[in-house]
Amino acid sequence: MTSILDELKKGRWPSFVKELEKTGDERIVKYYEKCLKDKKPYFGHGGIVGVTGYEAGVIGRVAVGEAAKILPEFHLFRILPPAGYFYTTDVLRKICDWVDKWGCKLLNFHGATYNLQAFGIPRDKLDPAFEELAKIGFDLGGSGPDVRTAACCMGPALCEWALIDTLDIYTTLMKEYIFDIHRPRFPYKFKIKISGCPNDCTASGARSDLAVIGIWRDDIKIDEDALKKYKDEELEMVAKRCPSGAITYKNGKFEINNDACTRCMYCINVLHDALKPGDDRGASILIGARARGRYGAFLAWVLVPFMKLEPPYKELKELIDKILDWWDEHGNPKERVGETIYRIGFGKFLKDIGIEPKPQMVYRPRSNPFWKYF
Amino acid sequence: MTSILDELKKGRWPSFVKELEKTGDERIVKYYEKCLKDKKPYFGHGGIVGVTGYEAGVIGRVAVGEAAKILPEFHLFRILPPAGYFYTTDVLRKICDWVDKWGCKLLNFHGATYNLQAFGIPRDKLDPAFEELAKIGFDLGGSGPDVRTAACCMGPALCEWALIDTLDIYTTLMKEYIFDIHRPRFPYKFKIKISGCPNDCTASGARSDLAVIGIWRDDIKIDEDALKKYKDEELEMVAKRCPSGAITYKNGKFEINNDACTRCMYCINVLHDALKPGDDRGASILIGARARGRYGAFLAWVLVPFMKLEPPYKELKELIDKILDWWDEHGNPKERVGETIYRIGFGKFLKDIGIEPKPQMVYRPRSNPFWKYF
Amino acid sequence: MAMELRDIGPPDYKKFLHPVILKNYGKWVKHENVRPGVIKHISETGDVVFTVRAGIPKFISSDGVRFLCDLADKYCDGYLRFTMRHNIEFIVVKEENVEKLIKELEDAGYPVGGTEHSLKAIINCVGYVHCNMAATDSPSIAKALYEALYDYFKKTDLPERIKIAVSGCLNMCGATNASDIAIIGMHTKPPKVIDEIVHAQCSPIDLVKICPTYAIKPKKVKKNGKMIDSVSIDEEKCMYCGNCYAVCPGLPIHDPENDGVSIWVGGKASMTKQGLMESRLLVPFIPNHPPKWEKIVEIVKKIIDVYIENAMPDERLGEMIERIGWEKFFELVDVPFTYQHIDDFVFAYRDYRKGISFRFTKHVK
Amino acid sequence: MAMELRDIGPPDYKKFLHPVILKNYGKWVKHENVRPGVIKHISETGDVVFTVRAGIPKFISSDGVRFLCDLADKYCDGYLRFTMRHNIEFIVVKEENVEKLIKELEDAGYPVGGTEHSLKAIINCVGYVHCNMAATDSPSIAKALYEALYDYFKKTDLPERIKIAVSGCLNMCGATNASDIAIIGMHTKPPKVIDEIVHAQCSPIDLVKICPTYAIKPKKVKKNGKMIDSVSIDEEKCMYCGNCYAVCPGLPIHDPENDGVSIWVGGKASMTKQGLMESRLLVPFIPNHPPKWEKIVEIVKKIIDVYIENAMPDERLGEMIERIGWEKFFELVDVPFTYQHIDDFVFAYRDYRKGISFRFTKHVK
Ligand code: SRM
Ligand code: SRM
Ligand code: SRM
Ligand code: SRM
Ligand code: SF4
Ligand code: SF4
Ligand code: SF4
Ligand code: SF4
Ligand code: SF4
Ligand code: SF4
Ligand code: SF4
Ligand code: SF4
Repeated sequence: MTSILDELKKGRWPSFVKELEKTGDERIVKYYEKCLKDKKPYFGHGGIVGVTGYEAGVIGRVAVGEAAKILPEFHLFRILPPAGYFYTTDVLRKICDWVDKWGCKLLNFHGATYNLQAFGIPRDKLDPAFEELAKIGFDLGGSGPDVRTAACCMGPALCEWALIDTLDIYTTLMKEYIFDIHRPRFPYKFKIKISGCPNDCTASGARSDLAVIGIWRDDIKIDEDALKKYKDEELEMVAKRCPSGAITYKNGKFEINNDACTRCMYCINVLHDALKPGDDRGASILIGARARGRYGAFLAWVLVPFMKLEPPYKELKELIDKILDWWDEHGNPKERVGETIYRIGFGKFLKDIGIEPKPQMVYRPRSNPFWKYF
Repeated sequence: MTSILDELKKGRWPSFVKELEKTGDERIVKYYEKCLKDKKPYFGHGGIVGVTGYEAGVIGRVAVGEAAKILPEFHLFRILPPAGYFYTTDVLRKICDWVDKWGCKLLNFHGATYNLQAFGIPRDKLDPAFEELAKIGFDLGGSGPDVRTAACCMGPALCEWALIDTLDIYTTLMKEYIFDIHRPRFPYKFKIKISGCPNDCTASGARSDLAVIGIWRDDIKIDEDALKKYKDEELEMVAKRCPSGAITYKNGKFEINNDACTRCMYCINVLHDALKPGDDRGASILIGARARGRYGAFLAWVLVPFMKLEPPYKELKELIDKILDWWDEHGNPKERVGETIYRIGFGKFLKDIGIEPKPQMVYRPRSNPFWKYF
Repeated sequence: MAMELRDIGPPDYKKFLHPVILKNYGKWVKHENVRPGVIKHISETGDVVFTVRAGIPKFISSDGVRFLCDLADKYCDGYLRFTMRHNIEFIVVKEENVEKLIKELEDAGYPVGGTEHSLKAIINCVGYVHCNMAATDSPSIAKALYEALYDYFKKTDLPERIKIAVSGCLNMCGATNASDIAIIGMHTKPPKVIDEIVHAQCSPIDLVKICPTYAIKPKKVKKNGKMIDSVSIDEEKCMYCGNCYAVCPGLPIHDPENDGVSIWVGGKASMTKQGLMESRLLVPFIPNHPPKWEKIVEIVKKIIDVYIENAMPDERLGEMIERIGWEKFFELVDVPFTYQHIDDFVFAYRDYRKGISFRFTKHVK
Repeated sequence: MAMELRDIGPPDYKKFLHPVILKNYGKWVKHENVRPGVIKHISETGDVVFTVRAGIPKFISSDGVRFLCDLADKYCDGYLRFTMRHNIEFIVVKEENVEKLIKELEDAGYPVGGTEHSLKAIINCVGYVHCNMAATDSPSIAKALYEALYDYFKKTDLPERIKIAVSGCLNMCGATNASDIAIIGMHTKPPKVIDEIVHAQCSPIDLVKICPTYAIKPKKVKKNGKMIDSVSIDEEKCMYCGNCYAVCPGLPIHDPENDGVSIWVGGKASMTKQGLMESRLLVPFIPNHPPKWEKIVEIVKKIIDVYIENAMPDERLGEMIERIGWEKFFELVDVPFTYQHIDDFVFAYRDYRKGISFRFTKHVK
């Protein structure tokens, strides 16, 4: 190997280049080396590659130009992962055996949308490879303009803050929309992310078309004894920095005005032995994030301030159905749902899908006098 | 008089309807009454009315439809007021005599752009009326797509906070741009407002294309003895609510971190016997406000963070010249300068007029990756 | 006519400054709020000037002005000024004149007040009295509000100042876009197109350019047997701004049934504390109801009651609302939250509530 | 092929949960940070689970996975998971296994850490390894940064956590738009138009629709004697986003000389404290310089130094910058402020500094 790759094999952090080499497949290593040297990728559009019956889940790649010979094809499977990304070694070993047989022995746990990615499955083996994958119990995830593989945090499986059952919701929704995951028919991608609490460990507010975030509605529970164990300065700092000004700490008394609290989790995170979220639990549903959009980056905003979430999550599914239908009808190509809403008007969207406007949906009411009386 | 106007003559606040009546001119009273009854104004476009040699300063009005007979014409003069809106009774009486002779004995001190308004000068008397006005020492103000009558606060004439000589700057600029005040040639109106300090008593930040606001650059001056006279709670409150977090008040010690201070005047206003602005004085120049624009309301934003302002205000005039030239070249009809800048790009505008970009001009740098390398 | 009298510019302000002001120009070091409406300005030289502030009507007859001049001659050596909110300010140098002047003013019906934490003068545009655009009549609305809120002008015990502005239409002449409380006239129907007038007096191309929502398209239409140029208005797109009517009488927008007012809150124009704040929509529409404007008065009073009850010392209305949250404020003033409150114009995205930082109110069931 | 194996959806997660987790599902009441990389989860039943977090490479060979499985079999009863930042987490029920597992992991070169106030795993997209869009190579940049910042992953004494993400292009796969520090690949020249390929493989009308800046227009062009459909690109308007290349190979945008990276700071995706924050531009352009990426490493280290020196406890980078002001931050990291920093896109107005609430820095002379 030459020096440019040698550099990337050195050091203390585990090297992905060593892993590429460990696959024993020289092609990808050589291809990657050439890209680094020439400072550009050589992949062209993979053309239409896929599994019979599906129109999504496989990302096709063929190298073109000078690199065409090095790596003529390099397709990958996006595999729908289990909720919470828990695995047994048993099933992982099956996946390893499977990728050894059909692919180039290379995996990624997980892609940024949380699909399990398996690399190097040749075009003529896509169908049998998929069939064997299904037998291990796995299906493909989304790609293209479809409902995408959702994401959820570890939630109730391991986290004391979980206010909704993120794993169950994820699994239910993925089953509900599995047809739409595999058959792109929307204006663009549609991503759902489910976080158990406002810490939002799925970063749903920053990068999902629909964010489901566990929240509580009643008062924060205070364990006065546990509170006493925190230092004065710590309590003072938390009171000072509570963003809603809900906390007062005076003469040794720590008080929360729950009416003013905006459930940011900050005090709970810091004083975690003493404070707990309330018991009246559900979720806020946010809409419209997109990392980089037609109008700049969009962060997700409030659509439903509070929704109770119990199986079978009927209300949530109905909401998603309404959103998808509306967007399907009004969206332009390559327009994410938040952008369609912005373009057409949030109020109009609410009216169309039958949701009452609420002041919780906006920071503040409009400042310009240009509106329609619809 | 009928009941609808009677209602407006009652009460404790001085009645403008009584003043209309006091003019002895029945026409306007009747016209106004009709409008109130019918719930709409009857004025049509006044057509082109004006004073020979000027294309601005007179607002023409003719009533149309059912009201045409009541008030066939009702033009007004916008008169350029003296800086700071100071008058002697002597000159005011001259103006009264003048409006009695040429108009309908009705005045307004002042319009929302701070012109002195004189009503009811008939079309055929515009020229002689103007001539006599000029002899009293007054000129017309702006209207239409021109440099408008500027505004300035009482500043050094009466106010301890004045950091720049608002009255002198106003007078100098009005003289400098007097030609452009009377001859509309720009895409739209251009309003300048000059406030002596960040209290911004001309509301320049909310409604002027160019805002000149006195600021200081060095430290806030503290009179420790005077400070002692303020109550503990007051000092605590100010420290807590200083928007930049620059003030600490601990163990009886009140301290300002002038590096962090954003010169909002709040502490100075409240503790006015103890705190004073620093001595290194000048102005911030802001650009682009418009009460109601093509894109919604615009508030003014930072163009020049700091400029020394001494007579003859050469730097300020050069800046205004450059802005007007650029806007004249790039602006669309009915587009205020802030909107032209927004449409074409603030960075591009800065480059064109030769101002270096500074982080002070924006709250924060961009969040989207779509830019030009110009 | 003598062209040398053209372009003379504003008069020299120095001529109009009281000698004590001229002497102490730029030397003021302190002010004291002597009583509502009266500020004592103290110079480093020890000199003192009192300003006595009184409310005057938007339209004033020359005789009205002469009366005020008489007072200024008597108590102010003939010097006075007008403020940025269109109050009159008498320049009093002799302290003993202050109370005498106030007495005469009050006796003549000119209220003295409007300083410190009071209701400031209500700014209003000309409205029906001189404007062709007015969707409502600002002067009479201001008068109705003054009557209801008179006492607040004369006292200084509000949490902070309250500034009210009234604009007859959304051109917002005055500082309605940054007022604690703003009343703005609104049309709610598109203009009608009178083809003959459009054809005769207006330029279709200019009209297309002027419409902010691209609602206007040029059209050809047959009138009296021949084709003429006119425009059509897309009713779906028109937002009733009146821009087109302002330049073309062939597009009348006035409509007594459907014109009315909107109420806005929370604006602030000064740079203090969190800085500039825009007025935000509270009530999208109330039909015109002159001359008493009961509904407007009722809502404004309610706003002020809520303000007095909930604001901290030194807190403007908008600052208070930002602290407690707009959702709480809507609950407190008990005004319905509707589709119109949600911005859908160019910068709408800015106001969407990103994240979950809201409070629960009765709006959330 | 058996169609019943279509659309089966994700596997049942319950099968993959450790029995102790299943039993205590939803019953966790407390967590303790035992040491960097190890969290003790305590249930109301008294049961306890330790998660041991380790860094793994973005691409991992099946043998690499098998090795990790061996460890999980030995210490975790065969249970493990992956986190939202793509770390591996071992599920350890027996406390005595924690240290043994850590030792084996570290010996094999897998760093244990990334919990609490540490450098979290660096998220990076596939870059040159699998993507056709990459303007830079994210995996090697991430590797270079890991080497330079390794110790921060293993310690927990930062003011708060630091999250770094690297995207090969402005599609921003990953959460670069809300990361403390983000590196994003950038093109700086418009795509070239290869008319024949556009004609043969692409739809001009779709291209027109896809361009966010309306830079693409359809055109007819003569090739080999006949007129064919293609497109033209307005170089003034194109912002090098690559959208068009993504759907049309006839518009190649890659350019080794002019492709490079930009650096962004201050984003945050959680709802805590002031809530969501977008990443903001710090360095508009650095040419690509693999494999050591010295310049990126240098600037990122500087950012972290400034952060450590200036942040209050529990303060994320973006929160710190908002507190001290962006102008101060630019001064502290000593990066030039240029035209590119000033937004000129649709919501540009939002970021203009309304009013005068700035601090003086060396930028103001
Ligand atoms: C006389 C006048 C200037 C002039 O040249 O005419 C003036 C005079 C003073 N202003 Fe003002 N302001 C005047 C219009 C304004 C305006 C413009 C407006 O109202 O349209 C503003 C900005 C608009 C706004 O407030 O939204 C304004 C914002 C201030 C502020 C900041 C208030 C705040 O919200 O923090 C102060 C500081 C303070 O009072 O604490 C201030 C302070 C003052 C002081 C105390 C300055 C001083 O030391 O003398 C003066 C007496 C204020 C009072 O009324 O008690 N002045 N002041 C204007 C009186 C108008 C009136 O008749 O009521
Ligand atoms: C008289 C006055 C209101 C008053 O009662 O005091 C006024 C009256 C009119 N304004 Fe105004 N504006 C007046 C101050 C303002 C202000 C306040 C200011 O200057 O600080 C504003 C808001 C600030 C701003 O410029 O953004 C203002 C924003 C407008 C607009 C909206 C401008 C825009 O950029 O969108 C228009 C519409 C237009 O220009 O077509 C407008 C248009 C008009 C017209 C000319 C309506 C028309 O198109 O025919 C009104 C003539 C009324 C009349 O018959 O006399 N007026 N206008 C004020 C001027 C008197 C004076 O010169 O002293
Ligand atoms: C394991 C994981 C969830 C999962 O299902 O995989 C997780 C787990 C925990 N998160 Fe998280 N977070 C995880 C990704 C995230 C993300 C997403 C991301 O990083 O891309 C976020 C939002 C992004 C961001 O921070 O900008 C996130 C924002 C938080 C926060 C809020 C941080 C803040 O800025 O205020 C907390 C609260 C805290 O730690 O004080 C939190 C708290 C926690 C706690 C303490 C919850 C608990 O009681 O156990 C967990 C241990 C955190 C730790 O690392 O010390 N977690 N957490 C993810 C670990 C990723 C990793 O390998 O590093
Ligand atoms: C593999 C992955 C990056 C990674 O290394 O992990 C990825 C890879 C690609 N993304 Fe992505 N995106 C991946 C997660 C994301 C995320 C993160 C997320 O989902 O949370 C985002 C930002 C969030 C969002 O959706 O806004 C993301 C925003 C994009 C975009 C911009 C979308 C937009 O609305 O503007 C594009 C461009 C497009 O769709 O045309 C894009 C397009 C692509 C394409 C398909 C490029 C293309 O047009 O050919 C990349 C294929 C690379 C390849 O050859 O495999 N990718 N992409 C991630 C998917 C793996 C998985 O399924 O688990
Ligand atoms: S989002 Fe909340 S519930 Fe989910 S892992 Fe993070 S802290 Fe736990
Ligand atoms: S959760 Fe956040 S907003 Fe609520 S009291 Fe705690 S710190 Fe304040
Ligand atoms: S702006 Fe400042 S200087 Fe001018 S009157 Fe107001 S407080 Fe005084
Ligand atoms: S002027 Fe404003 S920002 Fe500066 S110290 Fe005083 S209160 Fe704070
Ligand atoms: S706000 Fe409207 S009604 Fe009032 S003066 Fe201005 S244009 Fe006329
Ligand atoms: S009223 Fe305004 S929005 Fe409607 S057509 Fe006229 S200019 Fe356009
Ligand atoms: S960020 Fe760009 S380079 Fe990286 S995977 Fe996404 S599309 Fe490809
Ligand atoms: S690179 Fe982007 S901006 Fe440039 S032409 Fe292509 S789609 Fe348009």
